[in-house]
Amino acid sequence: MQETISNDVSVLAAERVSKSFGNVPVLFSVSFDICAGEVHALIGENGAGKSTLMKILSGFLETTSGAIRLDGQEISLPPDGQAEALGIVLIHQELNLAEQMTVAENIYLGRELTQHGFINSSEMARRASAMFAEFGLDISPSARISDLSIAQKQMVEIVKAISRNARVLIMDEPTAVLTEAETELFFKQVRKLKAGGTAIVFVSHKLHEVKEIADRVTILRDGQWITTKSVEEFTLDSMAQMMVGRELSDFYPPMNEADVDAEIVLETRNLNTKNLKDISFRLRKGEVLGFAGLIGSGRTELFEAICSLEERQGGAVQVSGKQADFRSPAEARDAGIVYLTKDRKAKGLLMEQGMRPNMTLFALPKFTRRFMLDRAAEQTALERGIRRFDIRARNPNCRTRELSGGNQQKLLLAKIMEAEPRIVIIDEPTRGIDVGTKQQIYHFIAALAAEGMSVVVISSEMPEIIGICHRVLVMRSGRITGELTGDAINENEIVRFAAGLKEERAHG
Amino acid sequence: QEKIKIGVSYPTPTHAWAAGMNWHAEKAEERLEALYPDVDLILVNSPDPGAQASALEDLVSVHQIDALVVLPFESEPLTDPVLNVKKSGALITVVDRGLSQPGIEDIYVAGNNPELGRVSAVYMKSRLKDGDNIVVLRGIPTLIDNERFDAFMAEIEGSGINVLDHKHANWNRDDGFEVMQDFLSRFPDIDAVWAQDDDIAIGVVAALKQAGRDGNGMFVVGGAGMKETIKSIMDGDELVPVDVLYPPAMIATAMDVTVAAFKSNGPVAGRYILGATLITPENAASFYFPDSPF
Amino acid sequence: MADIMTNQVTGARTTTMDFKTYGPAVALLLLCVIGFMLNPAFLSEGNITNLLTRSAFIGIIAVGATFVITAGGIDLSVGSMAAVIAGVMIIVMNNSIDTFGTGATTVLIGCGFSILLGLGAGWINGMLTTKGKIEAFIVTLGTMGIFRSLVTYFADGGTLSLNHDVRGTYRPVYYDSILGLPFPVWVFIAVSVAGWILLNRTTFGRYCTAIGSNEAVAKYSAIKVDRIKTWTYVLQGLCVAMATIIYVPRLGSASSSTGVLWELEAIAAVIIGGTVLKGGYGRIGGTIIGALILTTIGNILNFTDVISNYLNGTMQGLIIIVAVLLQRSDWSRRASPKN
Amino acid sequence: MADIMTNQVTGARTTTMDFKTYGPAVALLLLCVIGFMLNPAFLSEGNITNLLTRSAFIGIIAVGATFVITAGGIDLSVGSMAAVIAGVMIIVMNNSIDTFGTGATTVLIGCGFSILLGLGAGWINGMLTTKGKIEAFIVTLGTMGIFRSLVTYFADGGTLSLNHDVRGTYRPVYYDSILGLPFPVWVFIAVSVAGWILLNRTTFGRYCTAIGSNEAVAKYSAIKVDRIKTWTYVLQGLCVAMATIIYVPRLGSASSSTGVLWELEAIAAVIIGGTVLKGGYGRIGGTIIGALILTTIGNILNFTDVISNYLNGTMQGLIIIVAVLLQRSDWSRRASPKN
Ligand SMILES: Nc1ncnc2c1ncn2[C@@H]1O[C@H](COP(=O)(O)OP(=O)(O)OP(=O)(O)O)[C@@H](O)[C@H]1O
Ligand SMILES: Nc1ncnc2c1ncn2[C@@H]1O[C@H](COP(=O)(O)OP(=O)(O)OP(=O)(O)O)[C@@H](O)[C@H]1O
Ligand SMILES: [Mg+2]
Ligand SMILES: [Mg+2]
Repeated sequence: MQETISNDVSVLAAERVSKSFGNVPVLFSVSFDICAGEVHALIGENGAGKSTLMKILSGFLETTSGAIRLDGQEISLPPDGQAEALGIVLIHQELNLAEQMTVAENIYLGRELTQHGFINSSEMARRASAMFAEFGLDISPSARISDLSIAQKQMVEIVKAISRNARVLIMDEPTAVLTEAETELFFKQVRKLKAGGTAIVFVSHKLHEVKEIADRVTILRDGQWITTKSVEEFTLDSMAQMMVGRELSDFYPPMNEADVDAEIVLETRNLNTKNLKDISFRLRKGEVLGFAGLIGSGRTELFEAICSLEERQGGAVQVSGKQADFRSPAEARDAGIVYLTKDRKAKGLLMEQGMRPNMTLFALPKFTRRFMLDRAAEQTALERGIRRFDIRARNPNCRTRELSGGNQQKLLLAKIMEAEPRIVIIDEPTRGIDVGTKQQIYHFIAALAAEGMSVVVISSEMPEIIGICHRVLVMRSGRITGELTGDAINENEIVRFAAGLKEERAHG
Repeated sequence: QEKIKIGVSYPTPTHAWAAGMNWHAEKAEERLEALYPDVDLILVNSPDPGAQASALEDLVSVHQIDALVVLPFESEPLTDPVLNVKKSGALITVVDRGLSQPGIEDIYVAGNNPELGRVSAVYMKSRLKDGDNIVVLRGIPTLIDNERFDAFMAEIEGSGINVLDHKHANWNRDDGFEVMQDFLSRFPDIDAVWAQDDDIAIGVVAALKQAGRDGNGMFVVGGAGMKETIKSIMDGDELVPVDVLYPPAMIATAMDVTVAAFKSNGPVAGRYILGATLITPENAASFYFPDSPF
Repeated sequence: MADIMTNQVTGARTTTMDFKTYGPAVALLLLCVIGFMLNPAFLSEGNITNLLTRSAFIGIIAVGATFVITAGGIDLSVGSMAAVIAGVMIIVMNNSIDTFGTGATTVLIGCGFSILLGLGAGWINGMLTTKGKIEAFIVTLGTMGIFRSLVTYFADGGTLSLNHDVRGTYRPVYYDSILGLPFPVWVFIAVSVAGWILLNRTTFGRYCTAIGSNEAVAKYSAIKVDRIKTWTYVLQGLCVAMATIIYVPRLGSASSSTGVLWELEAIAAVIIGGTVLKGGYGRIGGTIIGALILTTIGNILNFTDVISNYLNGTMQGLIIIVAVLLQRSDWSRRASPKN
Repeated sequence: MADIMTNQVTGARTTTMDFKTYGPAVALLLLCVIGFMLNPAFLSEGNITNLLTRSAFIGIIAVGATFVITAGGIDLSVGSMAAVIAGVMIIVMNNSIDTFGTGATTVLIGCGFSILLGLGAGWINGMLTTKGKIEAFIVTLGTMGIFRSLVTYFADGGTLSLNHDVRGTYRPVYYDSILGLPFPVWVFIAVSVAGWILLNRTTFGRYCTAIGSNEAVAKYSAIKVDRIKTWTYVLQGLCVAMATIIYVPRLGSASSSTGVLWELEAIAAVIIGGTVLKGGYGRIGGTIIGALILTTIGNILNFTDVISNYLNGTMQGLIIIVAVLLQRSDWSRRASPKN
């Protein structure tokens, strides 16, 4: 059945690998191999076991049974990233950077360049600079990680991994937080590596990316190997279908017409912050408003400023016609406006806590009765959230860190929705979420809007923006540069506004 | 006109006895400066031996003192720093704790630690008989504590009085209370307590009263001469019938003598050892200073 | 299948948690056995009562410290705070006698002052930490010095003593028993129960844990981080005030040596009890056992003369380390990565 | 576009960093001005020399503490460690006299022992923390008690004194000057420079920062986390040993009160200097200024009798808090999320 494995060319291979966490099996006799000079994509639903398999292949996890072969030789990989010495590098699904250290320090962490026993900082900075330049990125090697946006951090991770000149480069959802422009830059490098003979594993939920970059595709479902085929043998639909195990029709929900006369629920006038200049826009009741833009265009900052998560430097915000100068995120929440962060690990969830405390944390005042926490109500909320967002945890008592990335994202979404907001701002709503669940979330958003809730979608996935938004605002360099409505929303226009090739006075 | 500058250095008061000393030092400063306008007394206190060594350096380098009155935190570590002060030409008066090297000080004023232990033991022997049991609560582990304790044990030796155990109560009321509580739980038969210090004694008395074991001729001997203790001796308290003097006012004596070295026409250099008097209801009144914090 | 799995996992989880939970209790039990073997009087009713009463001070303070530490802070000033509160209480009561006599009114005024001072001192620590954005370690190291020197100043370096008659009125608060348990023990129990409920059953406790686990997540979860953190210090102040209220009638005095090192004892009790110093996980029950362990060590050392007096500190240090080693299990591995 | 953004970020950063960097220096300068105004003799050569020499002890220890703290640990045992090392050194030297006389050999043997003991004590702290997986706070609180009681035991509760003749040989190490600077100051300078290089220019320093910043990331970068952490404690032990080597000839003795509270002073120096207590950011230069600030405060308070002696602690506390307030900038906000 494993006809695709041909041991003579594969660099790294897993043979009948099984893995259990405690008594919970998550991989069942999976085989997988990577050849030099190819991109092998691994896809599957959230919790299918992709990240687990990637960690096994790079030595971060041990197998329960089965073998790992490097160049055909059975090997037991050393733990904690020491497999790097064997030429195997993993980009983790979650960021792994030391926040207080600089970009260059992070890139060279663990293998600093030295000269006479001393660290050669200038050389490392120079090389890092050169790599960023080659990438077409503008990130200063001396910038501190904590000052970067999450997309920039992801690019640092990528550059860090690529700089290690690995034979096998395993990338777990590297593009989840990237915009298409960055993804393109990234793919350029991937093709270059591929041409140089590097074996590359690519995990992504963005199937069009898989279609674009991969040579072979393996599909996992519920920890089981489903198939491995050349990418030509798949269409986007067939990939999705095989992953989810059912047909995916109506990927995007039918869009009900936006009511242009609906009341304005949120309005900003000449809002300024450190990086934003004169932002004015309006959000109507029942509207799904998209925000597009490149890395660092300021979309996140805008809404964090509105919700008092970031400092504001003037300008006015009105919610339902009333002045709304929230002094704390709690005030914003109580006024019915909530913001869902895209940085789930650092800002979204308490990784060491269970699902229940996370689920109710944002709306906790709702769960008190006579000054006590109402644990029964919390439990109900958890069960509701699990049902509503299809959160799949094999063990409901597990800590959040043990959930798969996509399921964490769903938990985050459920957490925010517990506050029953009137206006919800979702930053990268489907970051790391599989196509099946994506579809559910899109329908969910549409349903919210139909019920009269207003939704702001900040997304770097163009199809998503185009598929579910009534109206799209494009940001660039801290300003709104364009507005697109209805049928005028298309990829071309968005890109032109985002890249600065076109600009109009936004009137929101 | 050039003033006569006298530095006075002693440990930061952390217990009542030292506070009493501080009070007497401040009173003496007031009195002497009023009496002699050309005398400037500079009082500094330090929380540990290192800090006191530093303070001595500062007295020389900044204040350029003509004389030093010093109650050393500990003898050994301060011997050299005091020697350095002496080398600057200042007159040296050492109080209470002698330096480890003889001949540095011009004047020495001190209480008598071994004598305190001995006098306490003599009193114990006068009240107890062969086979009676006592417990001992000691101070902070230091030379002073050792001197008092060793002299006490030497005097008790051969009397037939059993010292059941001795623990450090650190010249502290709380520790005295807790150690005594534990002694009381541990030993069903205790006839008397040597608490060595009036602060410890207060804790011991509280523990005895709590356990209801303050009768049957039980008594506690403290030491130093705290005003409350002396008051209760005057009032005829059975539980704390006597006290052994170790006067905090010795610092004032030392300051007087030091000033006298500049002002008097008689010779003042020499050793002034104050006795470890047994304070009893009869003589208590003459050791009672109601205004002192101690 | 998933069902069975889940149960199995829950089982596994429970065992590790249990060891964690019972670790300190096992250590305490062991200590008691040792104590009994050294001297059977260790388990006498009188000694057990003494032990519990003594633990009350540190225990009550440590309950407050559990909140501060769970929320990722630290308070080094509690010992000095207790001293200065005790000092001011005594001064206030002594000065109230002329107006209010030596009865309960005066004592109540003293207690009221104590509570106010505790809240105020805690509030200052909290505001300096949150609004002043200074690290808690430095803030409370500073206030520790300040409080300590203030009580020395008030006492003129010596001892502040409560008027004899007021002490008579106040005395029962330390020395009297209700249903066989001394009053301080009841207060300890009450504070512990209240602390447990507050930490485990209210939003405040949940927020403390969240802030200690990840301040940014807490902020994005609409938690008023600064306010909650300040409250933990205020709560700590309140606990110190309560401990002081039952401390003062014991000897009726306060001096600059009152409460020295209580901060380290309180923090040690909290950590021995299983609370994580970096925050994010707190256990009131553990804290209480931790406080009992510390007092028991001291008590046992007074019960034997096998060990040189000078080596008491060595025994204490060893026992603390071993007690924590006993319950280390794989927790620290789990807790060590900061994210 | 991205260009503008990045530059803005970098620009903003530099200003904050500068304030951060110069904050402690500004505080020190202010203190010196105050000292001079109180008494011009403050700036006399004699006083400056005294001040620098005194800072050397705490300064050298604090350089070690900078590594421990940068790597996310803490060491509360340094003061007691200094005491016990001093004690053993003295015992060893006194016992060597019979064989080696009172000359330099004996002193060198003493110093060698000091270094060995420092390394050993540090190694124990490190192993208990990393292999024993006990929180550093508890480990070093335990060893603090152990070391302190050991020195009391060795000294039989009293003071251990160095033989008079050996002291004569050893004395210059504290009291002599080279090129106008006392020997301890030279040692301080050497340790500081070595520490600066180690922290900022070697992989060891880089790894300390990485571990303190995020242990999981460090581990995944194939850094031997436990080993590096252990080394920070060993380094701390070495620094304590060196401080002790220049401390012993000063007073020629050791007792149970040697080095009391040095741990808090060292940690305070480190944090006043701008190192982050939670780890991940360390500054040797700042630490040195922090040590100077602390000594200067004590020095200034010895210079004036305007303030009641009892209030010294209050002044110290206030000055420490204000010094840190001066440099708080927005750093703590940035550093606080543990991410
Ligand atoms: N450390 C762990 N302990 C226990 N269970 C774990 C652990 N890590 C992962 N799991 C479980 O293993 C299963 C597979 O997780 P994995 O992260 O491999 O999924 P994934 O395919 O990467 O999903 P996603 O697309 O959401 O990232 C999940 O059910 C997850 O809860
Ligand atoms: N706290 C901060 N300090 C300094 N600069 C910041 C801070 N937060 C954000 N920035 C910078 O401000 C710019 C705007 O970032 P923002 O996250 O709002 O953009 P975005 O449109 O959401 O894009 P992205 O997809 O990168 O998140 C970025 O360049 C970012 O580096
Ligand atoms: Mg994954
Ligand atoms: Mg952003």
